[in-house]
Amino acid sequence: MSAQNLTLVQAVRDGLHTEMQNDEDVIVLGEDVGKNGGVFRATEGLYDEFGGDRVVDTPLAEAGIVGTSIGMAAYGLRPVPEIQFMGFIYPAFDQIISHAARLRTRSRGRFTCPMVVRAPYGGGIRAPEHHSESKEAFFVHEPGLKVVIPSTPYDTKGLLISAVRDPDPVVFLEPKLIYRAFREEVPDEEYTVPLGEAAVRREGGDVSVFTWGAMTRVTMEAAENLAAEGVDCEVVDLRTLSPLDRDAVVESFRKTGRAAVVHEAPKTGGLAGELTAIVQEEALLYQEAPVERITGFDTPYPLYALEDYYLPSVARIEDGIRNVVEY
Amino acid sequence: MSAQNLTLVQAVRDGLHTEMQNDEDVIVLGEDVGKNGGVFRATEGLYDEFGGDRVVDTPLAEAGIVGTSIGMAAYGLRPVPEIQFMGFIYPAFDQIISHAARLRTRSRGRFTCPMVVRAPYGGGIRAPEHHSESKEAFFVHEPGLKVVIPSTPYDTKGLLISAVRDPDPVVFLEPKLIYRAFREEVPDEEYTVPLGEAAVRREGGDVSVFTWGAMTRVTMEAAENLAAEGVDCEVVDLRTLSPLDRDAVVESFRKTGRAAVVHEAPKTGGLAGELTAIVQEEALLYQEAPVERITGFDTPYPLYALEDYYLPSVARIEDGIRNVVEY
Amino acid sequence: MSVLDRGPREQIQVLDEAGELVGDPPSLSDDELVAIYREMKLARHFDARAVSLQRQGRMGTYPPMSGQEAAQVGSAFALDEADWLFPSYREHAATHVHGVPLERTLLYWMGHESGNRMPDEANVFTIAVPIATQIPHATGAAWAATLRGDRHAFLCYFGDGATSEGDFHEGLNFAGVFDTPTVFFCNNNQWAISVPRERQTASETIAQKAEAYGFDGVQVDGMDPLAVYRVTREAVAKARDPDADESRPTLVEAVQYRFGAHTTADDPSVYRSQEEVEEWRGKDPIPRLETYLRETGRLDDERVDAIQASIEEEVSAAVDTAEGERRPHPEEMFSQVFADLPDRLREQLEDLERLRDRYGDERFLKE
Amino acid sequence: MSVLDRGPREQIQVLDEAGELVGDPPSLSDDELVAIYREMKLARHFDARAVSLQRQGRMGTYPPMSGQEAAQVGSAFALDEADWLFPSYREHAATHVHGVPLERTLLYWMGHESGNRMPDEANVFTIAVPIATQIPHATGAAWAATLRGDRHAFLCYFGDGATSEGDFHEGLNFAGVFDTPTVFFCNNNQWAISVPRERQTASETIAQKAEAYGFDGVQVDGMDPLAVYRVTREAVAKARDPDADESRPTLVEAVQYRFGAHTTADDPSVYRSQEEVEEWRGKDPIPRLETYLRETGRLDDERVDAIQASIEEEVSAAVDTAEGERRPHPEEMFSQVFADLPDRLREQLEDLERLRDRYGDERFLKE
Ligand SMILES: Cc1ncc(C[n+]2csc(CCOP(=O)(O)OP(=O)(O)O)c2C)c(N)n1
Ligand SMILES: Cc1ncc(C[n+]2csc(CCOP(=O)(O)OP(=O)(O)O)c2C)c(N)n1
Ligand SMILES: [Mg+2]
Ligand SMILES: [Mg+2]
Repeated sequence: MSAQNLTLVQAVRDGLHTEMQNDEDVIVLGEDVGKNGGVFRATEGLYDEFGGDRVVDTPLAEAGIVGTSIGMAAYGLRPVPEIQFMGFIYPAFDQIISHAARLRTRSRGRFTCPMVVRAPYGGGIRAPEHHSESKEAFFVHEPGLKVVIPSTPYDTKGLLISAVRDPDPVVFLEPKLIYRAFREEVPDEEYTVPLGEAAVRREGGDVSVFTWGAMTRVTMEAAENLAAEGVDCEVVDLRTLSPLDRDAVVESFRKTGRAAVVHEAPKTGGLAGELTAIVQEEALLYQEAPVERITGFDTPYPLYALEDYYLPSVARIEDGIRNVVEY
Repeated sequence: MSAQNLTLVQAVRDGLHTEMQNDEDVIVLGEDVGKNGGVFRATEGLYDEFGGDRVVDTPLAEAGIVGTSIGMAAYGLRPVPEIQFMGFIYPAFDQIISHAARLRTRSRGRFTCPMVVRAPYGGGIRAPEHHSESKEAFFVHEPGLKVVIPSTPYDTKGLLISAVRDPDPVVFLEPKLIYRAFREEVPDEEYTVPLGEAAVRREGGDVSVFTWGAMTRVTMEAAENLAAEGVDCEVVDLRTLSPLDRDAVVESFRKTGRAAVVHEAPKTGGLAGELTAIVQEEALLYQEAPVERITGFDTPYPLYALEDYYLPSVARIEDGIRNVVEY
Repeated sequence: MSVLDRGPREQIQVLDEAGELVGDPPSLSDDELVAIYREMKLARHFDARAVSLQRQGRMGTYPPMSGQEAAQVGSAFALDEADWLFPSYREHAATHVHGVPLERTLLYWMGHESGNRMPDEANVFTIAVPIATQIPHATGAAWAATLRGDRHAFLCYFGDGATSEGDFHEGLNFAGVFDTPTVFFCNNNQWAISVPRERQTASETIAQKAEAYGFDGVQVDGMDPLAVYRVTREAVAKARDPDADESRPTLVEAVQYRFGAHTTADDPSVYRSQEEVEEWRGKDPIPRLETYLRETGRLDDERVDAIQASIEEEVSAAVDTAEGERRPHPEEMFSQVFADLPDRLREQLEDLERLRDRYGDERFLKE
Repeated sequence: MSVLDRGPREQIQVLDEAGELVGDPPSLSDDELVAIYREMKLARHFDARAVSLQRQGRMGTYPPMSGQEAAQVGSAFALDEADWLFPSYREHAATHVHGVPLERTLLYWMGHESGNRMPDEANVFTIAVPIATQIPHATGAAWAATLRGDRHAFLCYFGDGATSEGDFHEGLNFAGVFDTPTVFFCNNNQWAISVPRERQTASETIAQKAEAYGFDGVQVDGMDPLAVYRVTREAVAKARDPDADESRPTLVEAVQYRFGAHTTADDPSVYRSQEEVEEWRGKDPIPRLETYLRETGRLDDERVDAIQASIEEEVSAAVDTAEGERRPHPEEMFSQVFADLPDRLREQLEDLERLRDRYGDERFLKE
């Protein structure tokens, strides 16, 4: 097996490339995905290789992009629409929530929606307003959607291929903060990482820390710092947020009896609440401390001069985990 | 003080009427709210009394309705747009989430958005698809919005008047299942019920049941049935979902040590998770059983032949509460 | 000259209100003409039965279509079997022409999940209630067909109110840019619930909105089945196989009137006058075509009676079939959410089944 | 005849590319003409400084505007002080003309919350980055003004790409229906990032999209400041005080070109040719107006130099002011979410303050 050292965004491109080669029903479309190769270069070279019919620069209209993708998917193609930033997904919200998510149910299986809506999400890149959203909870609350957030190049390719092959609509959110943060060996061949399975990034016995996407690295850094203090964290990267890998969450929590959740999204109504509900539903008798929610604040994401305060930082994560351990 | 025996939908109308008389900046707009008086008659007679400039039938375009309302609010009016059913609010989602919720922050207070987006929500009325949504969690997760759901005629008028006078945008969701289910004395005069305060509908020592909107009545019925079995429920109607009355939740839970949450929305990502997180953050040491989530299923809301199975019914609520008490 | 070359402010007519020929009739055989007549009569009768089922509490809210039969039947007739039809919630007659049995339509409005399962052999998309949202779907499916090399036309229906939604704009703009074989068919019935056409948009016609998307817009008398057929047929042909200088999509505005209420939950007397209704009743498409067919010797009393009898029988049979359907099993709520049932859904279903067993089904059902 | 009566496919020009008068000049005093010239020069210089600040890491992503000065300055000059301006993210010159100091614009792109606080005395709406979303806001504010009896015009900017969004459609349709005093000003700079105008929509012009909304659409040479001024001035006058047969709103399409990158994060050489850029550079609005003003004796070398010097000074001062601003206090994240700080936000802020105290600010800041 040959492999390349790829960044996360290159792994996105590689995953798309692999599936476009495998299956000519796979169509990539969106704003600037064609000639320009995407504003983050996630579709670089695809236009030259597969042509303008399969790598399509669309008009600037998110509902139109997702809405026509739904029609394509119903007809039998496998569209992979890109929304340029997650902050611009809301104009397409109705099409995603009311249509993509419900087409199979509504038509009793006559029409289906094998579509992957890709969008870079999250903060920390000194971008203008609305370029730093992380509202994965919106999509997790909607039945009929799957929600995936990778945190490594290897997983990115494997999860993306799984998502493209999945018979149902997937919202695939890419942590743009770490698009180019590091490289990893990514096989040239096709391979899949199954949807719905979490990965334990660090084993530990004192406290379970659940996280995903760009927060995984920050959390790992905090975990290493805490190890030096004698606190042994288990870091669980959820990878798929819907369906959630409840077994992995519960298993880890049963072992440690303590948990923290780290996410960028605002605290109230964020997925830390869902995870808390799960662990106490399944393992209340093991619980030794409240689940600590280490999250974005309940404020709009600030302009970038303040974003370092907004995002859970290593210091904030350490402090939160200490609270759990010392409870 | 004179009073009238009003249904909940009449109380909506009465609240709007009161504020339109009080403040000529209050404008009601939406699909069919004018001549027709609204598809549920929530704006009946207002067009005749206040004229077509203040009670406006708009084109069929939710983003346009909310988007122009934001412009009106920024200019100094107090628009009260109606979305005909909550299931049709998603085309306006971007305007609500990205603009109404952020105008004050974005402009550093130069422009504000004193607007009330009204929408009937929830199931149980044998309506076609998309007429039975309850996705309050979407709006609770967005900083900058307030979210209100009344459950009685008296509260409806008082909360609506508070919402209209509030300097910030409020999503006001009306439980259409109980629009005409019962009547209550509602003062003719203006009065307010403050936003952000829960109401204890039934005191009890064994278990706290948190709910809101149309589920309040079903929950009360279950509570009475359980009382006969010797289970003493405390039923807390949250009334405002954002900001949540955390003190009331925690206080009740400290007393009972057990809790259930009843809501119509799908379980995963619903507000029961948030409430669970709150009680265990604040009162883990009091907790004697997992918080039971008695909710809609993680499926699209079905066509009406199946809706009775979808909605938390008295039997399901009783069963859930028994689980908590017998844990 | 193609009728699509007319200006969007010129209304195309073949039969006038008295059923006299005033334009070029489309080429249709006698049988086809009678079949159009029969479908319109069927629609009218079905509609009356459905409204009465709702009144009797045997069906939920229902959106009637009487007055709109010519637009629905004339346009759907213009499709070949392999073409696709994207309905709104009111196209009961159009979907029937294109292969959807009446009992499915009834079941849908009776709240049965199975009512929205279109038969495999009918190229009819599933109904979605949110207004205008099917428009980008039709554009996307049509686009997919051209990418696949399939040569079908996609006929997409929506109302006058729907033209105000962003999805209308985005769907038509994409169609223009990607030159998709879509016929956008606006059933302009003058009202969007209580909002009249003039308050929906300030443009003089809806057809002229095509100007914004760089393709043809045409206005047709939507209560003239032959004019509707002709216009749609040309638009469909152009969608499949345009001349070099033509673009595939077309916006058709069919001017018509809904005689009845918006839905059975609506009382139109609150917002419109009886005179207005009467005026439009004078344009009723059914007597119009009947007169023409009688005068040209294609119909007589006997055939009309036979048609009426067969229609009543067909509708009754559909009502019986629909009412004979049992309440769906709660499992149907769960079974089609994903291709495979995820664990959490399986558990939720099991929980529900356990409760139904323990407490009895009746504790879960109202009424 | 009003220039607004021209067909939407006819482009209005006053100065040709050589700066020769080819149309009726608007009535502007010498001082006003020179002021327009100065604002365009200022914009060009500001733009270059901003791009270089970004390159030096002293500012975040920035959207340059060079090439678009005539459209921005000419149109904003057509407003009275009491009129309102709704910018997109690229209207640095237009907002400056209408009263926003340069340092605010710099601070905004430096990521400071305070950069989006428009001065109280400037009737300029806050910038929102999501495309086209300001259009319904402008319609709504204009509508509110007429309800209040205020007679202001509302000038709303957006790009060619923005016309594809549903919000464009809904905002213009509402304006037509409610006859709001809004001037919709499309800065058609030929590109939406990498998507060319022809792939954005199949309509021949953007101006003709007004046809869909029942009001005037007009196309103007957007690199001709005098033509832009004239057209906007007439549209503004009509918005405030239309004749009986006129409707208030207007869609103006200003045809122009962005000389530089979409933003400092963009590399336009990937999607467009240098020849194309050169061709449009030939239409550069600044030499065009300068030639005219010199030839008509309103400008000479000395005044040009003096203007240049004063511009450089003004921009430098703005840069100094902006860079002198301290990193905002984290409290600013919380203080404007609601009129009153709710408990949970107060607690979150207190938590953050506690952590900053305990661990030191530097542990929260990257770089
Ligand atoms: C997005 C959305 N908003 C509102 C509604 C509620 N609604 C149902 S039908 C209707 C009017 C539709 O008018 P039109 O498009 O003219 O079609 P018609 O009913 O006249 O056939 C409205 C407002 C809806 N179904 N979807
Ligand atoms: C809703 C939304 N989608 C996508 C973007 C990302 N984006 C920023 S600018 C731009 C292109 C805008 O083109 P145009 O409207 O022509 O304006 P211009 O930048 O040329 O001035 C895009 C796609 C956005 N800001 N908002
Ligand atoms: Mg209609
Ligand atoms: Mg542009």
